[in-house]
Amino acid sequence: MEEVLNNLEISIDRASCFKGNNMIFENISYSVKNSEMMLIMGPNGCGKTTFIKSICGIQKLESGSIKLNSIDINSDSSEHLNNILYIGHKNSLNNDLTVFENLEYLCAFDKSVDSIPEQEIKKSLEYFGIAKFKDYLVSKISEGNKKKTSLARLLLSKKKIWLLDEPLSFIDSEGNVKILDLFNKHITNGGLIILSSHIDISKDVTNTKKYYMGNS
Amino acid sequence: MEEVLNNLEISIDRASCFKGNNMIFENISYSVKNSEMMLIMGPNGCGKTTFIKSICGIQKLESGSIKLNSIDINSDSSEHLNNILYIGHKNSLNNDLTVFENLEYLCAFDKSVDSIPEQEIKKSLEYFGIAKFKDYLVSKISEGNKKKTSLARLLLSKKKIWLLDEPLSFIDSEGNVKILDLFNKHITNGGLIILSSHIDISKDVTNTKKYYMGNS
Amino acid sequence: MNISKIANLKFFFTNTKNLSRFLGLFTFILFFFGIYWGLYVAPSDYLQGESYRIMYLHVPAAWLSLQVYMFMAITGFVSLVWKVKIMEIISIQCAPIGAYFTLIALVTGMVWGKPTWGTYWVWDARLTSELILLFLYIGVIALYSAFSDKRQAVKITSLLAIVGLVNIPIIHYSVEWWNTLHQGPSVTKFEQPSMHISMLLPLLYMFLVFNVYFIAVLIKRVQLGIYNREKRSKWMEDYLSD
Amino acid sequence: MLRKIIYKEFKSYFRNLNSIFLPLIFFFLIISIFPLLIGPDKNLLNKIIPGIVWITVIFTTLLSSSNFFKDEYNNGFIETYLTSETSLELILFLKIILCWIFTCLPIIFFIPIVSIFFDIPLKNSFVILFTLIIGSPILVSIGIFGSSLTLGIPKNNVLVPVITLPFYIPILIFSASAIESVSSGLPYEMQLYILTALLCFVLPIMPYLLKYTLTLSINN
Amino acid sequence: MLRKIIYKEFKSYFRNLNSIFLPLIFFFLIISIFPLLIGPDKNLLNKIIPGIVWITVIFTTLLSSSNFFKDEYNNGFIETYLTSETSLELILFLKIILCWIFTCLPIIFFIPIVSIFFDIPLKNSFVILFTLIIGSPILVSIGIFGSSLTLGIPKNNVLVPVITLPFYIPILIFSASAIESVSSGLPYEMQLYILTALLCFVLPIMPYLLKYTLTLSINN
Ligand code: HEM
Ligand SMILES: Nc1ncnc2c1ncn2[C@@H]1O[C@H](COP(=O)(O)OP(=O)(O)OP(=O)(O)O)[C@@H](O)[C@H]1O
Ligand SMILES: Nc1ncnc2c1ncn2[C@@H]1O[C@H](COP(=O)(O)OP(=O)(O)OP(=O)(O)O)[C@@H](O)[C@H]1O
Ligand SMILES: [Mg+2]
Ligand SMILES: [Mg+2]
Repeated sequence: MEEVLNNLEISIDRASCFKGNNMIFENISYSVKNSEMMLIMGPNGCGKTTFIKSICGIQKLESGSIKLNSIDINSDSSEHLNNILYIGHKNSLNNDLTVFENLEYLCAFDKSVDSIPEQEIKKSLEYFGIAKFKDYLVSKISEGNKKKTSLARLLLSKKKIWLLDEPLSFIDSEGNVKILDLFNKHITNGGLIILSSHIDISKDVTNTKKYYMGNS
Repeated sequence: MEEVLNNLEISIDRASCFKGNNMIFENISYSVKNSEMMLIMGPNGCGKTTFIKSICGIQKLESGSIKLNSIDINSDSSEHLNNILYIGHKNSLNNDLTVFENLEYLCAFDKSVDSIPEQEIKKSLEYFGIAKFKDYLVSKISEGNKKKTSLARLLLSKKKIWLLDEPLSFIDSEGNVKILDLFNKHITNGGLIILSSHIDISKDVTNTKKYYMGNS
Repeated sequence: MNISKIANLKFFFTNTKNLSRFLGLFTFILFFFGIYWGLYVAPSDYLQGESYRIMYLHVPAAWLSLQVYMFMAITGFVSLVWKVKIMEIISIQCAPIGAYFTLIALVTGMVWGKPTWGTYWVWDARLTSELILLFLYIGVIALYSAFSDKRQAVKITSLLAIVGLVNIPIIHYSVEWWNTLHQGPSVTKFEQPSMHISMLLPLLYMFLVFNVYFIAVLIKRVQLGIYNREKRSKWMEDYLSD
Repeated sequence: MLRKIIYKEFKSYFRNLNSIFLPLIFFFLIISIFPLLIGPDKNLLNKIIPGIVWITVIFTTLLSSSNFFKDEYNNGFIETYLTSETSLELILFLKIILCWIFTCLPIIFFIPIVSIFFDIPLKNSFVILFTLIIGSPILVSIGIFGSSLTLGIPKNNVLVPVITLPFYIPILIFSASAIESVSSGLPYEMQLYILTALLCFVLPIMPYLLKYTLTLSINN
Repeated sequence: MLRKIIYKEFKSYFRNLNSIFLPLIFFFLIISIFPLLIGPDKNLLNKIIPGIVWITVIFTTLLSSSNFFKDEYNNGFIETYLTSETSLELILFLKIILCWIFTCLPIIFFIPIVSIFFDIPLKNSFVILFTLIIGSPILVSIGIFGSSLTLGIPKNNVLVPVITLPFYIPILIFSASAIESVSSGLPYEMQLYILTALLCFVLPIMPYLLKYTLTLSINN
């Protein structure tokens, strides 16, 4: 089993990113540790999504570096992928599988999940109040419930670093509260969250560092 | 040119809707007039989207009726389609066209738009602060800017009835203000808005009637 | 009794149980009588000898393959236009039965072809178009099972079936339009059928038997279809618990 | 308004500059694959070349129609079409025609060249051309119809051909019979008339049928 | 973990219960179209039937691979794969194999029956079978590679075949030559060896190649 780290620090050092011929962001330096949440805010198109993707390692930087515990996330020796859970704008849900099967499938890619997560999947769905849609095909549930399904992974995975891109979109107010609760719990348990949002939730979650990205 | 109505009333009479074998909503009776906004709220999966679609006429009802000025919207004589502008969860944007071309294309389907909307498209993009993305392919702009692009139709169309499904999702706070402004203006000009949202904007828009859909 | 009652799923399900059982038994008896008539009583053909007797399977099966298709399309049409639930189920349940009849017609035709044409298969228009009919049936079944929402599925497949009707005249008239190996119409002609009455009668009888068989199987399948659709409904649970 | 729509469709086809050449290149690739597969026997090839041309057209239409509405379904365009006051039938008719222009027409244009290449007599090549001009729009409409039926279904790449090919067959039968007739010196006009009749029947009906299926699949 | 992935892939294929039969039916449809197009001349048909079998396999692979990653690209799954600690190469290898199982294997199974139908001698039909078993996984991998290259491109239905078909040609040449050799009584082992060598070269490399192209297209 790969090592799951307990002390975490993500440090971003003068990171810049290009896409096409556009500078998306430039010279970002920042660092986040366990028990902290980094809330990225900023106008549309300022590069939040791109930034989060580069912390995942799926978006290559033009210059600068992103390190997890002083090891560059793109280096081979990085434990990076063993520790991050990324949930983006898109839900990563397969329309021709049911809600349950989708989560089961997604868990198969996540080594931190116990081997037989049946009960836990049910529990996580119950947490969000969508247990009754368990056997619905994803194409048959509502937009908000799709989002909730993909967020149910937060309850299943034991990974410490959450990278979330606007997790609150389409979610109803009740769901909002539950998700913020989850964030608080994760932070208290020593987790690390980096997320983007257009709603300022810095007051609802402990230990939030707000990072404002301007339009480049 | 088809008639664009000035006095509008949408009355929903004991509308019920089934999908698959599920009752989505039941016995909804409600009516909205010019200069009113109907704000539909409710938990995820309660049927807001389905309800809005049935007001568009693209979702068939099981029983009950929806009338525009006492004419059933599904009857042939209905002026319904000449008066509604529907913008759903999905953006109706073509990934292989630019922002500008997309709007031009969408305008081609909207007879209320002037024949040469080039200037107006630019203006509407400027209104949302996305004029610089005018010649970007839609696949290259950010999620929020896609939403803004699709909402730019509100400025272009002269239709009186707006049917909007969570128009505020992915939009930054500045964009939020602008959209609410638009709503206010439309209401003052005698328009009619029906929209769903998870954020309670009833205080920000004049003449709002809130309709809460429970979980069925 | 009014139509809406008969068209009611519950009514159909609860009232046809014995009927289908009876029909099943009935076809069995009829079939054996027909086999006896066709294989022993009917005279042998002066040209083909005994091999022609497979006609008593081939021709009715071939006719039914066409007839069932038309039935499927028509019931599909009714279900689309008048939204009669029972028709949806009847329509889709026709597909597998029709496919079997088509298969029987193909296989018996091939078996018959060997002694008469010297080959199992030739690519002539009727044979090919009958094969296409099989593919049409399979297409309908495939499309139906690809949908997870079965009510949606029936609507869509009915449409496919209706459009597929255009193939039926092509199959039927293919022998006239193209001069092919296959037998021209010898029964279904307007003037005197070109077949002796002693051969014709058992053929018509077998046609009747196949029809009864079709109805029996259809009723059975429709019951199953109703069960699958309504197994979670209250009346079904009540009915089954009795 | 219609002009705008046509213009936009053209633009989105031509965005990938070469999309008009693609069917053509595909066509030539297929044609050059056949000699590889069945050997370079010239006699044999000449005999089956009309069949190969037809097969290629069939595959091109299948490839380009099997996901015809998928993008528009996924990005919500179908709903926009359905809520637009513009007659959807007209839009769909245009879409069929445009799809035909971009997939079959380039191939049809090149039939003369292919004929020279394979020593097909002028008269025969005319008949091949005619059957294609009349038959291929029918194929395209049927393909698009098939794709509209399978809108809600994931992984439908092979399903669409399976449900549409049976409908292709009558057209193939008549076309092949026309080509067969002309090369054996028999009259072939009858078959062309029948094909034309089919075209005149299918093309006007198809938009209504498509509208209906689209409505159904949005309403699922 | 791998078991789970395989299980899920199977489930999503079998959701539409019949998807395994579809390539087969497609195969039969194509086979029955050819006699219509090139005439029912039995001699002619028998000569070209191996070619037809191969063409059908080519089209099936093209049809099922041309949009291979599209859904996963659109719903963000590729990003999930890339951020998963599971080796992506392994997943991609599995995906290739599964795609092959669901598109080519059913056809291969039915070659014996087709052989009976068309009176193909036993030995020839064995060689056809072998070339297919060895060649088709290569075709599938190439097709999938082509689809990964065109991920960001809309309307790529015909583009993928155009860029992949040239790569198919070597495989076709060797297979055709093996079949040709066996039917004229010449040794055919050499060609099979070459095909096998190609397979052993392509299959292990492909996952790495695919991973690279996927990373590129996410990073566009
Ligand atoms: C695989 C081979 C065959 C197939 C697919 C086939 C198919 C059909 C079909 C579809 C029909 C119904 C036509 C209609 O009602 O419009 C039919 C009828 C018939 N077939 Fe065949 N057939 C085959 C072989 C044969 C052979 C070998 C014979 C005998 C020489 C034969 C004799 C007949 C006769 C006598 C009829 C009744 C014609 C009439 O009066 O309508 N068939 N067959
Ligand atoms: N391939 C590309 N070529 C050029 N520019 C691109 C490309 N892809 C994205 N961009 C630009 O990158 C910028 C950042 O996009 P990103 O999705 O990161 O924004 P965001 O902050 O997440 O916005 P939102 O709040 O709307 O989600 C956008 O302005 C977009 O136009
Ligand atoms: N084809 C279907 N079969 C059965 N149920 C369906 C089908 N399509 C949708 N539903 C159900 O209809 C309900 C209403 O969906 P709808 O999208 O209208 O919800 P919503 O109120 O818009 O939710 P959200 O706030 O998440 O957007 C959902 O619970 C969904 O599961
Ligand atoms: Mg974003
Ligand atoms: Mg909704």
